[in-house]
Order: sequence, then C-alpha cells, then structure tokens
Amino acid sequence: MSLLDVRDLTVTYASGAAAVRGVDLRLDAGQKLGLAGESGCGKSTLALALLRLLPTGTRITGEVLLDGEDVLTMKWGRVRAVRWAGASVVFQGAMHSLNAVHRIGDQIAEPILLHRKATPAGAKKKTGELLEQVGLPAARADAYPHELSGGQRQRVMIAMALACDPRLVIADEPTTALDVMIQAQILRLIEQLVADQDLGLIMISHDLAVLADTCDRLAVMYAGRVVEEGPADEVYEDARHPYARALSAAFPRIGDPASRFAPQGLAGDPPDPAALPSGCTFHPRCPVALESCAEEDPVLREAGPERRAACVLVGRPADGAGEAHEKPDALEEARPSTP
Amino acid sequence: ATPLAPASQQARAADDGKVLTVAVAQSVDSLSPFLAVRLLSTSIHRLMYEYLTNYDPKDNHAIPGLATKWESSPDKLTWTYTIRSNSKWSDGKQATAEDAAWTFNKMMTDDGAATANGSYVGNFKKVTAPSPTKLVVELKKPQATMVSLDVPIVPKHVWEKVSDFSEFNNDKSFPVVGNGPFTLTGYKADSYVRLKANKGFWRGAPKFDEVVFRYYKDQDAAVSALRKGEVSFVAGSPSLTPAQAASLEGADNIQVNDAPGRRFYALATNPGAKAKNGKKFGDGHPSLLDQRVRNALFRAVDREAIIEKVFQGHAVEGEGYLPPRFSQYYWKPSADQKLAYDPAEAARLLDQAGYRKNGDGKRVGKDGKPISYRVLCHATDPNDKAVGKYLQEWWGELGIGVQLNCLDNVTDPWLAGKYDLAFDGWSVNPDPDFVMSIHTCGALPATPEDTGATDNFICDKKYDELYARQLAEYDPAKRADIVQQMESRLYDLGYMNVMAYPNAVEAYRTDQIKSITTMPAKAGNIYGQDGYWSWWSAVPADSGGSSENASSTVVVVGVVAVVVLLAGLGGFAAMRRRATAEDRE
Amino acid sequence: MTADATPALVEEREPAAGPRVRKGSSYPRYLAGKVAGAAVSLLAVLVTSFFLFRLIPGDPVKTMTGGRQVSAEQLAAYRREFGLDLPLWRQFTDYCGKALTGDFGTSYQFRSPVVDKITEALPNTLLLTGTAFVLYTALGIFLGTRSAWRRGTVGDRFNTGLALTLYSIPSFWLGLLLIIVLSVGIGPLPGMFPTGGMESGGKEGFAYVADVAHHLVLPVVTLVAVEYGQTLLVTRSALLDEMGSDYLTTARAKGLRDDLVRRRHAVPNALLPTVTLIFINLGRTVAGVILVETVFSWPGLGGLFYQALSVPDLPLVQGLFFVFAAAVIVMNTLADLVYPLLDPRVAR
Amino acid sequence: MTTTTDTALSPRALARQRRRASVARFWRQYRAERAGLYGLTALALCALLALFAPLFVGSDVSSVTDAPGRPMQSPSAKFPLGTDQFGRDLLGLVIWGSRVSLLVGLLAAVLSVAIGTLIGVTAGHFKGWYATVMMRITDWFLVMPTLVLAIALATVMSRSLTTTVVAIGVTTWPTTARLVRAQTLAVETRPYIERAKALGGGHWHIMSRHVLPNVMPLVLAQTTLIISSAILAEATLAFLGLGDPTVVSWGGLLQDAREAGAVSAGDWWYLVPPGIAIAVVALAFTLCGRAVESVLNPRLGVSR
Amino acid sequence: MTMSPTASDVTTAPLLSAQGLYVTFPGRHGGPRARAVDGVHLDIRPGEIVALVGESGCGKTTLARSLLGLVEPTAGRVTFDGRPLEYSGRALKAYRKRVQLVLQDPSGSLNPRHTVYDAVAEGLRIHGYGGDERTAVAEALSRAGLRPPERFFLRYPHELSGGQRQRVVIAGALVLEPELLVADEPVASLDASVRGEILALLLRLRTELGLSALVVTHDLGLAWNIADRVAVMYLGRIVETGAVEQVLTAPRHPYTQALLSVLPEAPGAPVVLTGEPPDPSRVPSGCRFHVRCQILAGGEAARAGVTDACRGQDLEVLSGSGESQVACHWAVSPTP
Ligand SMILES: Nc1ncnc2c1ncn2[C@@H]1O[C@H](COP(=O)(O)OP(=O)(O)OP(=O)(O)O)[C@@H](O)[C@H]1O
Ligand SMILES: Nc1ncnc2c1ncn2[C@@H]1O[C@H](COP(=O)(O)OP(=O)(O)OP(=O)(O)O)[C@@H](O)[C@H]1O
Ligand SMILES: [Mg+2]
Ligand SMILES: [Mg+2]
Ligand code: NI
Repeated sequence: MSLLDVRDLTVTYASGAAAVRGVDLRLDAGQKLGLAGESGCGKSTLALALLRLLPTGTRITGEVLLDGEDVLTMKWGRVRAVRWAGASVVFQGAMHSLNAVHRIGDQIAEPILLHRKATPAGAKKKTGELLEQVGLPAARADAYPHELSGGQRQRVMIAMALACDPRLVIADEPTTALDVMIQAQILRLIEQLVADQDLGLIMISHDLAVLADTCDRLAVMYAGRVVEEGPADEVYEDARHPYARALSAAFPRIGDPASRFAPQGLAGDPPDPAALPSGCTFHPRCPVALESCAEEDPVLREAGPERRAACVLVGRPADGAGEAHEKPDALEEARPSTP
Repeated sequence: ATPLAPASQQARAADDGKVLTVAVAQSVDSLSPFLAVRLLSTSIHRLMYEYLTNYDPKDNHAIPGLATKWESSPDKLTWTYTIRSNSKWSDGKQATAEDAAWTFNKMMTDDGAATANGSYVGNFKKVTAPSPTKLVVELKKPQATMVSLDVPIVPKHVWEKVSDFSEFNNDKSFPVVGNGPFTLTGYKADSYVRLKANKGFWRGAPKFDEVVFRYYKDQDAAVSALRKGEVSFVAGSPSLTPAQAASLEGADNIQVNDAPGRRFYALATNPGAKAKNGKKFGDGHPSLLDQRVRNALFRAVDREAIIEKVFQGHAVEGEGYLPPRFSQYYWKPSADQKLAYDPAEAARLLDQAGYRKNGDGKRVGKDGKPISYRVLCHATDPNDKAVGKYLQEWWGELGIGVQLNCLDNVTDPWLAGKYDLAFDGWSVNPDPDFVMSIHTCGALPATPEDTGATDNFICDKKYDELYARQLAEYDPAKRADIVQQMESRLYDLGYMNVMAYPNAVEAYRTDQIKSITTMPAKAGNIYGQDGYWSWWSAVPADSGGSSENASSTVVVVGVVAVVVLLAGLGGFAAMRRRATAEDRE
Repeated sequence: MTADATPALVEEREPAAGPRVRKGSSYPRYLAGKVAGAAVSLLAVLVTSFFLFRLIPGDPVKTMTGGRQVSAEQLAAYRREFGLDLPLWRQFTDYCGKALTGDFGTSYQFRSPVVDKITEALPNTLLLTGTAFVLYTALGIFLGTRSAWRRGTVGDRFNTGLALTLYSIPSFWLGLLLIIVLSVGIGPLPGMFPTGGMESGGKEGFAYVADVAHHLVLPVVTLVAVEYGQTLLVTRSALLDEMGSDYLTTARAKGLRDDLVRRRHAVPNALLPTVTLIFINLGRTVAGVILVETVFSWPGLGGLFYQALSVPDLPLVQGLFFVFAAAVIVMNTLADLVYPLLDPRVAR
Repeated sequence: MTTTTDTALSPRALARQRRRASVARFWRQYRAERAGLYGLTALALCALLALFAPLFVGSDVSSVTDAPGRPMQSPSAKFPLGTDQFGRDLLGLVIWGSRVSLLVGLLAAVLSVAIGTLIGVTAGHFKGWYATVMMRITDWFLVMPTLVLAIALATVMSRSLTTTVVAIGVTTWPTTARLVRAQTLAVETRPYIERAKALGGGHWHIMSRHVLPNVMPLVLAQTTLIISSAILAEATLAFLGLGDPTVVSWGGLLQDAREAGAVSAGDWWYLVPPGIAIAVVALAFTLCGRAVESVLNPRLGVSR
Repeated sequence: MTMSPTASDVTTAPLLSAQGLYVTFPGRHGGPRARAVDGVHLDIRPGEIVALVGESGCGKTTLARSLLGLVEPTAGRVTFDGRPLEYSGRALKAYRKRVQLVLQDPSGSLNPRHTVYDAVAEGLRIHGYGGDERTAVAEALSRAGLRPPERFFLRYPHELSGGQRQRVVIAGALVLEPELLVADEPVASLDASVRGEILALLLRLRTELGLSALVVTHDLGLAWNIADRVAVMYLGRIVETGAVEQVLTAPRHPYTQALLSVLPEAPGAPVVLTGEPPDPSRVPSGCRFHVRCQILAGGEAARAGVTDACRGQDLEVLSGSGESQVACHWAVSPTP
C-alpha cells in the first residue's frame, strides 16, 4: 500500500472555479514527488485538499487515501488527528504562515502538545532539536517571526512540519520567494531531512528545474489537471506534453549556445479556472494543436516506462511527441502573443 | 405584586421620619451665605439661618425674624433691632445681636464676605451690638431696605474661624450650625442638599423631618420623578411647561399649583446705552430712539397670542410694569393709552416716523439699509425662543427683520449695550423699589467701564422725579399712586414692553404633602418664596408608608437576578454552540 | 463625533498605520518617543485650553459679577484678584506655571478651586462611564468575534445590523425613550428605574451601593447600547481581515480545533485595532458623556463642563478641557506602550 | 448606444467611455451589497423628500403665527404626527427639518473631508518637516474629545448653521487626514509612483493623477460615514441648544420637544419621529458608506 | 541562432556612465549607514544590453534608481551622453524623457485606476507631447506586442495577464522613444512560461530600435538569455564584469562561481554559501566577500598566498569599461 493515493480528486471552489479536475497521484514512503505547473494551475489547492483545509463551500470529490484511509470521508475529529501527525504542510509564503504574535518555539511546540506527543518540557526539548536540525540555534525558539529573515522563517516552517514526525510532508513552494543562494540552502536541507527520516515528500513549485534537481518523480499540472507525470529527469529533459516541454524550455541552460539570445516562452494566457476552454484545456496555446484538440480532452495515458502524459499526440502509433520534437522551431522562437 | 412594582406611594421614610423631596433644576453655587447668589442657594439659606426680618406669607409685609421689633431714628439713619432671645444655634449656643453685628461687620470689612450681599451694607456706617438682644445699625444715608435686609445671620463663633471668605463654601463639615427651621446635614454637588428639621426652631418645628433638594438637570426627568413619587415637589425652571402642567393636571395624587407669578416678562429696548458721565456706548439701532418706532413694534406684538400659544394660559397678559399679584401697585393703561395689538396702526406709526418700505417690502432705516433688529435672547429659556419666532413673523409682516441672538449668557452684550432689543424679566419683590430703581438715571454705570444697577440704560427725567417722590413718601397709599404713575410713564416710553406675567407653575404630590403654604396665601407660589414658609409649613400626608429604600433594594435584586439569568442563558447557548462547533471547520 | 462615536468604522484601519513603528527601534527608545510626544501634546492642549476659551466674547469679570452693580474699581479689584489685569502672555505663563503644579485657579461661579470641583465630579463620571466601558467593550468584543467567525450567517447579519442601528441612534434620544419606557413606565410596564441622579441620598452601606447601582442602570444601558456597536464592528472587521490569513490555515493544518484557532491565533492578531479603540474609549471615559449625563442628571464632569461653558467660567472650562484632553493623551500613550506587549512587531 | 469602432474615438471620448464603464462596474458590485441598497433606497427617499419638501409642505410649515392646529395635539387624520407646542404640523416640520439636517450633515462632511484629504495627501506626499508639523496638528485634533471641542467652538462662535457646520467640520477632519495619509503613504510606495517619477512627473502630477484617484474611494466612503456622524453631531449640538434656534432641524425639534416638556408629558409623537428620522438617515449613510467601502476596498471585499 | 547582434565595442563612447557611484542610506535609529551602492563604475554603450546580477539586497535596485536620478548619489556621478546628470526638476524631466525605467513588478507599476491607454499616454502628457497622442500610444502598444492596440485601450490592469501588464509598462516606456531602458528585474514576478516572451521582446526592441538597456536581475539564466555583458554585484560593488559568455561559463570570482554552482542543472557539487545575505550597513574590511568566500575557507586562497590580502586589503573599484575584470585577490593572483 502506498503512503498517499489520490484518486480522481476534483476541487471546485464556491465561486465555481474548478481548480483541480480529476487528479490521480501516488506516493510511496521515502519518495519525493515534484508538482509543477504555472501559477494558478491548482497546485496549492491540491495540497490543501489533501488535508481538507479548503474553505467551507468548496466541493471536493474523489478519494485521498492516506495510508489507506480516506481523508475526505473521515470524521472531523479524525481529520484533526491526521493533520500534522500524519501529514504536515510547509505553506507557500512562510512570511504569513507563521503567527506574528507567538514565539516560534511555541508555534513549533503547539502541534506536539496538541497531538500529545510529548509533555511541555519534552516539547520544549524537541523544539530545540528541531531547530538545530534545520540549522538554527535552539535559542532562537524565543524569537518572534519578524525577527527572522525570510530563509530562517522558511526553516522554522520546515521544523514545524517535522514536529510530529509525520509520514508525509507537503512543501508548497518552499523556495519561491527566496534568493538563489538561500533557495539552495533550503533545498539541500529538505533533501537531507527526507533522506534521514524516510518521509514521503510532495514538493510544489513552478520551477521545473528545481524540482527536477530535487525530486524522484515529477508531475506537471495544467489548469487543474496533471498533464504529464514521470521520473523527474526524464520529464525535465524530454517532456512529452507540449506544455511540459514549453515549461522546461523556459529555463535556460547556461552555457548552452542554443538558448543564448533565444529566450523561450509560451504565448497566450493561462486559462481561467472558472471558464475553461473546451477540449484539451491547453489547445489554445498549444503549438502543435490538432483540430481535434478543441473537442477531445485527453486523459493521462502511458508515454513510456513509468511515464504518463495527457496529450493526443502521446502514445499514437507515430508518436506525436517525437514528431513535435523534431520541429523545435514551433517552440523555440518566442513570439509575442499576437494573433 | 411583582417585585418590580413601582414604588409610587412613598413619602420616603429614610431612617424614621418623613422626607420632603424637592426637585430643583439649579445647581448650588455656594453654600456660604456670603457667596451664594442663586435662587436655590439663597432659599436654602432661608432654611438654615434666620434673617433679621421675614415677610408675612399673606401680604408680604415685614414681620419679625431674628429681630422681634425694630425702630429707626427720625432721620432714618439709625436703626435699632431687638434680637429675640429664644433662637438657639443648632450647637446649643444662643443666637445674639453679637452674631448679627459680626455678620454685618464682616461684610463691611471683608471684600470676600461682601460678594453676595454687599449691596445691603454698602451704605452702612457702623453696626454694633450693645447688648445680646440689641443691634444698632448706623447708616450713611437713608436706606429703604432696612426692614427687608435679606442677609442670613451666621453664628460668629463658627464663622470667625474662616480665613478666606471668598473661597469658603460652607460645604465640608456637617451638620452646619444654623438657627433656621432646618439644619443642613448633607450636600453633594449636583446631586442633593439635605436638611433636617430643627425641632427647637423658635417659630415651631417643621412638620417634615427632612427636606431634600434633588438636582435634576432635565426638567422632564424631574416631572417624571414627581409622577413616580420619587420627589414630592417640582418647581420647574422657572416653571413647568404648559405641556407638563397639562399632563400633570390629570394625574392622580398630583396637585398643580398654577400661581400668578411675581415675574414680568418684557421686551426691553436699547435706548442708546450711556453712562452717568454722559459717555455713549453700545450700538443700539438708532431708529429705536424714536418712541413711535418702539410703540409701533409693541403694537405689532399680539400679547394674547403669546399668552395663548407660548404660555398656553399659564400667564397673564402684560400691561403695566408690575404684576397684578402686587395689587396695591398694579397699574393698567387706560383704553386710549393702551398700545393694543394693531399691526395696521403699527405700520402707520412706522411710516409716520419715516421708516417706509422699499421695493422688497422691507423698511429702511435712515442710513438707507433695511432694518433688522438683533434681539438678545436667553438660549436656556424656551419662552424667549418661542416668542422670538413670533416676533420674527409679526415684525416681518411690518417689513422689519429680526435676528435672534440666543446666548447662554447674555450679560456681556447686555452690559455693553450691544443689542437692539432683548427679552427681559425680573422677579418683583413685595416692595417694588428695586425693580423701579433699575430704570433711573442714577442706576446708570458711572462710566462705560463700570457696571451700573440699571436694567437696560433707561434714563428719563420725568420718571426719575417720580422715583424720588415715592422714595420720600411714607404713606403707603400715596406711594402706591406714585408708583403707578411711574409705571404709566414707563409704559408710554416704550423701553420696557411687558408682554406677560408668567405664572409660577409647580406641582406636588398630595399623597406626600397634605398641605403647604403658598405665598401669598391666596393663589401664591411655593418655590422661591421670600421666607421659609412653604417647607416649614408643609404637612406630610399620612398615607405615605412604603419605603423606597426597601423597594429599590428589591428592584436591584430583581435586576441582578435577571442579569445573572441572562448571562447563564448566554453561557448555555455559547456552550451549545461550542458543541456544534466541533463539527464545523 | 457625536455620540462621542466618531467615524468608528474609520478607525478600523487606523492602527495598522499607527502603531506599527519602523523596524529597528528598540523598546526604550520607542517608549521615550511616545512619552515625549505625549508631553508635547499635553503642552499644546494647555496652550489651546488657555487661548481657545479666551475667544468667547465678553469680559469674564463682568460675566462673573452677573450684571450686578459693580463699580469700575471693584471690577478692577476682581481683575487683580484673578490676574486678569496682567498682559495676556503673563497670564499665560502664570497659568502654565500653576497648571504644572496642579493648580487650575478658582472657579468663577463656584468660588472654589477648580481642582476641587473636578475631583468632586470625577468619581461620578468614572463610575458611569467606567461601568459602561467595561460592559460595552466586553459585549462588543464578544459579539464582534462571534460575528466575524460566523460571517454571512443570519446571526452575523442580525448582530451587525442591530449594532449599526443602535450606533446610529442619538444617545440622548435613546436615553429619553428609556426614561419614558422604563422610568416613567408606559402601559402595563411599571417604572422600574429612577429618572435621574446618582443616588437618592441618605443611604449607607449596602443600601447606598444598591441605590447607586439602581440609578446606574439606565444611563449605563443607554451608553452600552450606543457604544458597543463600534467595538463590535472594529473587532469584527479586524478579525475578518485576519480570517484569510495563511497562519490560520497553518493552525488548522496542525489539527487545532476551530475555537482554539480562533482564540489562540485569530483573536490575538486581530486585537490591535480593538485595543486602540479600547484605549481611545478609555480616554474618553473621563470626558464623560455630556449628553447622557444631561439626560439622566448625572453629576459628572460632562455636565460640569457644560455648565461652566455657559457662564463661561473660564478657569473651570480650561481645567476641565485640559483634564479631558489629558486623559485621552495619556490613554493613547498607554495604548502605544501596550502595543509592543500585544504585538511583538511593534516597536522593534 | 451602438458600439462605434474603437479606432474612431478621441481620447476625450475614450475617457468618457472609460468613466462610464467604471461607474457601471461600481454599480454592478454595489448592487450585490444588500444592506448598501437598503441604505441607498432610504437615502434616495430622504433626499427626494428634502428636495421636494417645498412642493408638498411649503415653507410656511415653520410659521408659528399661522400654525394650523392647537398646541400639542396628538396624531390625527389632519396631523398624522400631531402638532408641536405652537400647533404646527409635526409631519411637515419633520419633512422640512430634513433639509437642514441633511444640508448641515453634507456640508460639514464635505468640509471635514476636504480638510482631511488636503492635509492627508500633502502630509503623505511631502515628507519632512511639513509632514511632521501637519501630523502633529492632526494628532492633536485627534486627541481632543470631539464633542467637547465642538461644543467649545459652538460656544465661541455665534449660534448659526455656519457655526454648526464649522464646528463639526473642524473637529472631525483628523480621522480622515490620518486615513488618507496612511493610504497616501501606501500608494506612494507602489511602484507606479516610482514609474511616474521616472517618466518625469512632478509633485502635482503624482498627487493629482496617482494619489488622489487612489485615495478617492476611501474619501468617498469616509464622506458617507462622516455625513452620518455629522448628522448626529448636528442633532447633538442642536439638542444641547447650540444650534440656530430659528431654523427647523431634527435635532432642533428634539430640543424643542424637550424644552416643551414633551418627554414627561408623554407626547411621544413630538419626540419619536425626529429621533427615528435621525437614526434612519444616519444608518442609511453608514450602510452606504460601508457598502461603498467594501466595493472599493478589495481587501475588505475579499475577507467578507 | 544568431549571435550577439551588436557586440560590445569597447571603443565607442558610453551612452550612460556611472562613475564612482556611492549611495548610502541613513542607518536606522542611529545605526551605521547602509552602503547600498559602494563605489560602482558602469558604462553602457549605445545598443548594448548589460545585465546586472547579484543576490537579493546587494544594491541592484538602488543602483538602477540612482542612474535614473531617483536617488541622489552620495558621491560620484552619472553622466549621460557625456554630460553629468543635474538634479534640478527641469533637467531631470528632460533626462527622463530619454532614459526610461521598467520596474520589477508589472502589476504594481500600473495604477489600478488608469486604463492601459492612460498608463501609456502618461509619459506623453507629462512631457507635453505635441503630436497625435492616440497614434503614438497605439504604435507603442503594438511595438510592445499588444496587437491590435485598440483592443487594450480601455482595459484596466486587473483585466490583463501578468505578461500583458509588463508589455504595457514597456510600451509606456517606449512611447517616449528613449535611448536607454533600465529594466529592474523585468521578469522576476512573471511566470516562467511568460518570462521568455518578455525577454524576446526586449531583444527585438534592441534590434528594431537600437535601444540600449541595463537589465537588473538576480537570475543568471536571464543574463545568458539576452545580455551582451554582465556585471556581478556583491554588497554594493561590482565584483566581476565581462562578456556574458566569459563570465558565465568561466567565472573567475568565487562569488560568481558559487552563484553558478547552485543553479539546479549546474555541473559539479553546488557551493552553498552559508548565512543570510550580507548587511550593507556592515561591510567587511578587505575583500567584502571574504567572510563567505569558499575559496578562502577551503584554503585555496592560502595556497595562493593571498589570505592576508583577502582579509585586510581593499580592492580597487573596477573600471566601468567593457573588458573583463574581476575584483578578487585570488583570481588575479598568479596561481589561482
Ligand atoms: N478560495 C478560493 N476561491 C475561489 N477560487 C480560488 C480560491 N483559491 C484559489 N482559487 C483559484 O483556484 C485556482 C488554483 O489556485 P491555486 O492557489 O491552487 O494555484 P497554485 O497553482 O498554487 O498557484 P501559485 O503558483 O500562484 O501558488 C486559481 O485560479 C485561483 O484563482
Ligand atoms: N530607502 C532606503 N533606506 C534605507 N536602506 C535602503 C533603502 N533602499 C534600499 N536600502 C538597503 O540597501 C540595500 C540594497 O537594496 P536594493 O533594493 O538596491 O537591493 P536589490 O539588489 O535590488 O535587492 P532585490 O534583489 O531584493 O531587489 C538593502 O540592504 C536595502 O535594505
Ligand atoms: Mg500556490
Ligand atoms: Mg531590487
Ligand atoms: Ni437675564
């Protein structure tokens, strides 16, 4: 049994925005899954849905099996028990995810005490250990969030996420707001912790390059749906879905003459989750769209060993992806978004 | 009955005795007789201290007070008072002529002590007490008020210790030593003044054991308190409004006393303010110097309407200067002298005086500008404002503008002569000398810098002659005749246009006060009498038994119970919510 | 302004700009700054209280003698006595000098030291406004929190609606109605409460306390009714501002119960605007509630001020004005000093 | 209007079209605020009533000499709200009084907001000693107990509508100034200000083109809210006898009622309608203000 | 792919030049002053794209702002077209017609209450443009890739996507036909997929209009994408500069090396510098990088015998000219 098994998860906000539309994901203990996709494609929504943290009025269907138990049908009391103890979250924007009026030590200790993992004294000790684990002196437990720098706060969030020894950690864009150097520090820290504690990790980012570097597997989302999934390096280097390909191409490889004076982008605007285009949601921006794409909404299909992609060109006898690959011009010259 | 039943029947027995509670609208300025000038404070002093003389409640003539009799030397410069020997201070000491002499001497020598009543002794040469029962006052010149010296006599042995009379307010240690019908036992600023009956009062003990003056800023609250029986008496400031009177008239156990008042209510005209040294000041409208204009203005005032609408019958139409209550001095204009309400005649008079209407229908002054009079009114007096509204419309018809200048404190423009017309009114004493004197040239301020005794700067030779004559006249009937001639002169001059004599409208609970003396006895008022008659004479009703003390406690307990109950219910509800909140997120 | 309740809704967003001081300052420095600011303000108040009321037209001495016959010499003597003959600047320096030692002169109309008059009435005012303050603050915070937490529900709408309605009602009018209904009594409803004043007098011990409490009910109810809305609305919107915050999601993700999320996380963060308001209100308790005091004949400072103004009793007016303003200033300063304890972001 | 092709539009027409569009957008969002709609409806009714009062009550309602009824008549078919102590028709007076109350409220609020905005924007824009001095002054006014100060001002000046307007205006502006300054400071940190500077825009350009439009919504909401408190303030001053006694306003009516002894006489019809009128109008303005605020202030909008 | 259309020509006179620029900010509450820009020489020649890279807080934005005259330098001067910049209101206005700034955050750079048309026309209005405003605005918008421009005229910023907003900002800068564009993190807040679009636009403008540009960024990949020359900034100073190919493929300064090593796909072990970004109010003596320098820590500097110099000897300010330079004792030592 895998640690996390998400089946056909859909999330629709009260406003009518279909933020997540039928996502299947699996994660085994000790595995690191990267979740990429442009801003607004539903990554955070998915993460919040896993612990039922979405605002009231949001419709969630599907199954979220955490160690075989469906989070979505649990009693609230059980959900609360699972939260943090079973799965914890490192939220996007650590600046705001810490409560400004409590000392960080207390905030870290709070879930420990709440889930009765330790006595107050024990919690204090554990807090110190956790802080040292993430590279902060235990004495900093007395600090308030505003006394810490962005990177330090992010570390506190990570320490907090580990407080109850969860089986699963969801890290939502843990490095987005950070400087390159601190980003590297944090990524290194996360990798190390996962390796040490045999956790399941879901790491969310829109920086495909970072994810490819950190994770075992990579899922690329577009408009609320996973459009490509597979081993991280393969997806990054050789994506099958045109969107995933465009995304990976947007990260220039320094030293690669092909990207010198050739920035690459993806024309068009991201879709509005409240009014998605018909057919394949990517077709209005897709450089290799076929006419049928406007009607047919492709499901994830096998696209090689351990790989899946949701594109009509994938898995065709004449392997469409390969075909597209041979016409790099289609993507390479970034064009202004003019009709 | 429910525990919250109204405690209406309550001549409140505080500890043991009967309490008479009077609602008053004024706050005490000072409890020192040397400083107090407000009506409330001086009324209280009447109760606390005996004065040399008192006024007969029936006809206001001077009767013995602390002095049993008095006589003057033929030149009226030396007055000898015999001091009664049966008046004791509340600390047991005998009240003597020495006390009286000390009181007067203090006022003569100490500026601080002269603050309130200094005018009485300004003319005194010497005051001595040759014996405990004999007081001799020597004057510089004759003084008409020698039998109405409204000066509380204070115990020397107590007041000697006061160092600064200008700051001693006599409100720190109780009971305050006095020899009046009541003894001051408690005072809380802007709350109440308590007085206890003086059982040993020489004229006889008061019937009530206690009198409490309770302060209500709001007259409506006072009336409501009367309705509920929280107070026994409401005076009103200066009187109950017609609406209040009307509503109280129908109420059970309440007696409305609608007494002819001792006030007149007039419209004073600025005659061009000037000082005795001839200096003119102020800025009265020049057109008002023309008698025709003044008379025209008054002819455009419908007094009947004012009585009917503003006072709603609780006043008598104004004619002569002195109210009809003082019958011997009362004067009415003859039919052809009377400035009857006649707008057409008023317009004619104005035309005649040369103030004609311009194209816009506005009358223009000699300076070519439309006439608009500034009318000084007391912001605190609803009647001023109401009558002002009528004036605006009546005079507006005539083509004259009216600008109501309502102030909390009119003293300043008044003394500076910076007004055109003003609402004016005085309470008249049994002896009209004072209210007559304030219109003499002699009352004008010496210089514009001084403050004179004058009311509104009237200075008329003929009037002054009459005034001098009445002063010298000792035959009451003849004197009354001269006074009436003065009134007639004043009427014609048109500087003081009396519009009404407002009644004193007051009310008391008959289930708390069985009887009470009015002054004058027939159709007189109760509050603000010259003397202590009302409170001294008030007889408690027998029925009053239930004590508010108990009932209020019951009410409080009830309220507390309700609050606790509500809190409990709220808590319960909150807990229930808490329970359901478990399943919320 | 009226109802002593100036744009309440306005103050909602104030504190965010107010107390958040620049980062990097230390608490003692912050404290010193605030205290110095308060001192400057107090001085400014002293200056205004002196000069503003001198604009009231008229000669104070003539006013003081109330139009009674006084000679120019006597008037001059009074002027000397009250120091009114000195040049204005001297009067001012004298006044300031004395004021600093707590001497505000002698009341013209009461002939007693202003300080005495004030200390006499102050406890009464504090009793009334203090009681009301505690109640409306508690009620406002309680209902405001609930309202925000259950925003959009019928309860919330009812709560805010009622609060806004009461908030729009002139306090004096409500007071008058309460007197009619609960004091005079209409129809079957008996008059349960006294119509005015603070005590019946002549009572002692428990009876006295009960009596005062009995007199206290209606004015306090009036004040609470018109005032709690502001606290409610401020608390509610401060809390709503926090509602979407990520740290609340964090708290929930930790597995905290809803009420714990609210109590431990949301409320302390949302407290700042409410605290500002609380201190503003606390400062205003001294200024009393002129209207309610008038309607209920409460012997407090507000009524005294009004009385003094109509004379005008300059020393008393000035003294009271200073005390009113000083109370607000002191409370504001206290609030500034308290913020850092509530929110560590302040003053660092 | 048919959609003319964009290409033919002059900048002026563009501006107009844009304004129309933004008004329409504002209205669309405002309509969603139920309470705001109630408030607006109540206000519209009041405004209509006040505007057209001369048509159906006539200016002679306030005349005491030709008062149609007897004093203090209770409500009847002829006088739906009874009469006052002069026998005037109270319904007419209440309607007539709306003119003064609304006018004073409006003027005072405009005065207050104008001062507040001017000081707020300039103090926010110009840093340095000017801002320091201005904010000190503002703070000073802010700590003054407003009612006390207004009473003092009303006493110092003569009793007239102008006095009332000035007293309210002068005492209520500091909150606006503080708010506007805070908003100005926030706006000034926005990159578009930097961009405008980089484009060469001067102080005037920045204040008028960028800061002002961005504080306007706040100012609008603030005005509505201040009108509400100004109406209450007017009533308070009138009730304390500091208003102009010769004009009919709601507060003045209440004071008349009290002076006439209507409270203890139980003449509720004299007391209740003006009070309700004040409360309703104040509430209506408050509701509108809050609605405007939540429409224009996205931060509040989101959290609701 | 074509390469470097206008390769930097060292001999042409610079269009914009910063000479010995220092910008310090008063310290907070009496603390030491923050030396945000601490001695910078930088030249930008006509038609050249220069990338200014460096970690957060190193003073890039401050430098860019001082080039525009938005902050007055504490010392040093900015010359444009050979003439020193004057700080009077009028001179600045004239200067800002020729040099334009594009800010980091496109959403913030547009006044939410101004339409696209207004935003673009703002510059024209400020400078009292005599010609047909409408045509100019339309042209600028289409040049920035918003076509047809009329469709965007009435839009408000919130109705545009991030990429479109950035284009509007660029159009607003272009409409004045500037000679130089200073772009402060032009794509930092944009999504990766939109990023390339905007960069391509900058490149195209350079070819079409001969625009010079200073692009401020912390993203080395961006420099690789579009710049001719790169200047690496550390703690207020430029520590390495040179042609992009050279600096990014063969970095000489340890700091540049570290920056490049932490890029996800970089070969070799990442050199993660510890600690937070340095504090400009406490600039270390000697080489300002020495406290975090991996070369020094790793002992390589000792091997080269420059340890003492690193710790104690201040480095020369690099000249602004185009040639490759590095401010490092170790890099310039004979045995690096
Ligand atoms: N509370 C909400 N109500 C309605 N729509 C929402 C809500 N929260 C998010 N959305 C919408 O759902 C979509 C997905 O949002 P989500 O936050 O999951 O995106 P994301 O992938 O995390 O983006 P980013 O990279 O910017 O964090 C977005 O279009 C967003 O506008
Ligand atoms: N107005 C200012 N007052 C005081 N210090 C300032 C000011 N502006 C910037 N600084 C400081 O100067 C240093 C450089 O800031 P700058 O904004 O130029 O950095 P940056 O390189 O643009 O950083 P980022 O990549 O985060 O945008 C920072 O430490 C900053 O705190
Ligand atoms: Mg997200
Ligand atoms: Mg920057
Ligand atoms: Ni008078």
